[in-house]
Amino acid sequence: MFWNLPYIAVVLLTIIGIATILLKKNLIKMFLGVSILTSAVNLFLIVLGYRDSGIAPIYTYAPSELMVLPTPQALCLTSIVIGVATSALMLSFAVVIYRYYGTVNVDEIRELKE
Amino acid sequence: MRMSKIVRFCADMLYPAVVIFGLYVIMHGHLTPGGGFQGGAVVATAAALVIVAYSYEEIQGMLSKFLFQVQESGGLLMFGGVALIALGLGTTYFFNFLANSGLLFGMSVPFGPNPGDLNTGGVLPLMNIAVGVEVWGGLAIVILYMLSGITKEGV
Amino acid sequence: MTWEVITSNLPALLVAVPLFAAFLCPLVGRISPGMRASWVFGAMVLTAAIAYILAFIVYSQGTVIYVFGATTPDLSVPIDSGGIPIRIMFTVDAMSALMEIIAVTVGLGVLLYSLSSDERRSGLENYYTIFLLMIAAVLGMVSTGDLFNFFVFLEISSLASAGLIAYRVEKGVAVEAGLKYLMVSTIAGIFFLFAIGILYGQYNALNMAILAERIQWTPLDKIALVLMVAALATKCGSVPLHFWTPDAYSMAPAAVTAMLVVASQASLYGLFRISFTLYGVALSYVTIGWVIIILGVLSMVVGVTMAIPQKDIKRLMAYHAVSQTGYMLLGVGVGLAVLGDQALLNSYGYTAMEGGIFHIMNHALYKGLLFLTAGAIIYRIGTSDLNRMGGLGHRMKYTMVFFMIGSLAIAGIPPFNGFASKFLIYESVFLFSPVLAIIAMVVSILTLASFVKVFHSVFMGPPLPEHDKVSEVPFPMLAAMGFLAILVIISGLFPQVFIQNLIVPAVHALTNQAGYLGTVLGGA
Amino acid sequence: MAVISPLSSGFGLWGPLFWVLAFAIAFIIAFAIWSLGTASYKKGTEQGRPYLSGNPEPEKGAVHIRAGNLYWGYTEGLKGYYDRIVPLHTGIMTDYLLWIFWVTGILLILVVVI
Repeated sequence: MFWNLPYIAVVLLTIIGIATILLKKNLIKMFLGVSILTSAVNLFLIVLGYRDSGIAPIYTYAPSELMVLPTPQALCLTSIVIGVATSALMLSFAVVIYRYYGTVNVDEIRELKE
Repeated sequence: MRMSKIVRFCADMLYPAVVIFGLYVIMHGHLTPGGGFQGGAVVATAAALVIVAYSYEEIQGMLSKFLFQVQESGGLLMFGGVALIALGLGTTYFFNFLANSGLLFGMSVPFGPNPGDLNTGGVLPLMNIAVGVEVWGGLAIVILYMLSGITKEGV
Repeated sequence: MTWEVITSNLPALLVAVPLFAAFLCPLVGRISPGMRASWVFGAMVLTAAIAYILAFIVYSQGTVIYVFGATTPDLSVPIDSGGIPIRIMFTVDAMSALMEIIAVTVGLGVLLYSLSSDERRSGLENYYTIFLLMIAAVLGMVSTGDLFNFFVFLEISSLASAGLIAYRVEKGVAVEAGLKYLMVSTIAGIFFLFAIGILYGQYNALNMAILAERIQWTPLDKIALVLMVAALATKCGSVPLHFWTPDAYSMAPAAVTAMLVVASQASLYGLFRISFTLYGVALSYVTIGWVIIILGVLSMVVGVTMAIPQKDIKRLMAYHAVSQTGYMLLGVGVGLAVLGDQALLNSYGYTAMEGGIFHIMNHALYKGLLFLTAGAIIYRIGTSDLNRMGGLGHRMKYTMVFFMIGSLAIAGIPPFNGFASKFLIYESVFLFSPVLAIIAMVVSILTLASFVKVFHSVFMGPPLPEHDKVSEVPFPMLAAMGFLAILVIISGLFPQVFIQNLIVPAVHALTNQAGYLGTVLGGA
Repeated sequence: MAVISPLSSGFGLWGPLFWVLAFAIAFIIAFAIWSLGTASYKKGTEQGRPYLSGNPEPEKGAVHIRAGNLYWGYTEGLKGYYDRIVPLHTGIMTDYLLWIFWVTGILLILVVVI
């Protein structure tokens, strides 16, 4: 891997994700930040399993050649499935909150204070 | 919210193609990088296609939530049931009792590069079908519920 | 023959039965409400039976391993795998068995309560589906031996609890609480996944036993530990990260709140499992021990001081849940801080951990009881605002008695179980450092003060005209509260029985990392 | 007889049954002394009403001290503390997440650097 560029990509994606979550006031944009952060973690997991010039771990293609590790890909798939469920639930919450609060601005959704 | 005739016609044409492709991805889960979840998501987009093309009232007739709920529960039960059968055979939960047993999906995988035989993989294809059916029902219900959120305000 | 099959596959059935019941619930629910109630309660009773039998086996024969997909349940290290357990495993040792007993006991009482308190509500098929899913996730979280499996169960319990918190929309405020809970849990989950990635990248293994064996204290491991501690401290509600707790507990239905307490204690168990079994003596136990102690002391002090000026009954109790979590963190933190030298550990380390873990059990019981009584009051009056209550003692006698038992137990008044565990914590933490013990005692007094306030403003005083039609809650709710109250009294009067049989093996299972490794890697 | 044996914490002992026994004995003695008193109280008569130096008794709702103003003195006394702690609970979701990153940062410095 050329001076581990993917890990730099993971760090950048994480920073962008965290910045979007913390700086944005709109709920939907925060959810975007969360999905960026999830994709950063997924990328991190996939890149961990990479072996130099390894092929995709599909057994019937070439069982003898060097293969990339399959476990992180399974972890990443489960993480994507959980990401789908989380974002579906979050977006449904945003729809209901918009109907009752009339706003999706995070500063105005503070009925529950101290 | 009813789309024009052209869009509705194309949606009708595309619907079977998308469903077949999704089922293909589900069925070949143990050979290609597809599988239950991805195939189920592809098929759920077919449901989304119909929802976008037609108005809310027409969809109530076509796609019934109860049917998708039965589909979702059925898929999950099949997934757990197949794992429970392994318990009945005296081995542990999720044991792959069909692999290399010559029964359904029981062929052994030939060594060396080959296109891959659908009839291998033991319990895995059954699991993929179960997850595919469940995700199809689940995601369709999610879209329908989210859709019902919009129409209440008559957008 | 079937009895051996069941007993040999108990850990799998422990999670499979509630999942099956959850999936079938929507279909069974369409037949008739009575059918659904009996279906849900039957599933819970079956899960409880499985959990009690499994706990009995674990306490009599030691740690139970269950490998999913292997030919025999305890084949943890397959012959051709070169000494690495490749499959997902459930490792149920004494500590997990204790947490399972707590989760299932509170689950039984809470489900019985919720069957009658939510009868008139709508959308009950999905409500009980998510409820059973949450119980299955908590049981899985507590008994799994695989790190990634713990993350998956953590996410399932977060999603299920967020759905349950926001179940009754109530002008959008409950949905706001659910959204906050879900957002915080997702971020905590992502932190945890990062830590799993770091550990997997270094040691190419996900099983806790293999990781524990290979872990050295490299800088990357430190980062992984910090991420995991931050994620799990958020999920269990220790102070600097506790802000979601009052919102989520006050807006969720009463039955769900009692179950949420157990869910956050499961992530507390996760925090202890990672710091004791995964890292064990490999981590610099003094710093991490003191980190957990500081989290505990902060939780105690801020939790109780925030609780006193509260006006909403469930919000006040939520802050008390935060402060009681501080006791558990303090107790087990002291145990961790002296994990290295055996002399100190024997003198007061074990006692501190016994106090902390016994407090987890007691807290689950009396906090569940208190939330159910708060739910009963709201069930009858409709509002949870303390300023509009008064003189309920005249008509809701049983609820008042249960509330008294719960509040005396939480304040640590002698005959009840709160005192037994706090007594252990005071005595041992005093030996560790007297200031902490004094803070713990002051916090107990403030807890008593705030519950006297609640008792006065809710039950005492003349019967108010606007509450004259209030009557006692229906019988199943009283039965559920009675069930928890009896357990609170029993564990208060006979603490030695609980300590000797349940807590001491759990403490030794937690601190004995070599034993855990031996059973898992020793393998069949 | 492990059931009744007291709980030892290496420093002190705690036997709840003995405590309950002592409490019961004290209660019986107190009850005996109490029952020696003259039972001249008759329900529902002039004795039952509070004596407010002749003023009419206010209606039931006003008499009951509400929860809000209980412990007023205590919260007033710790005014300095409460003015700092209570505004920390802002109720805005972004602040909740900010706290998570704060604690992670502090822990990172504590564990990794030191």
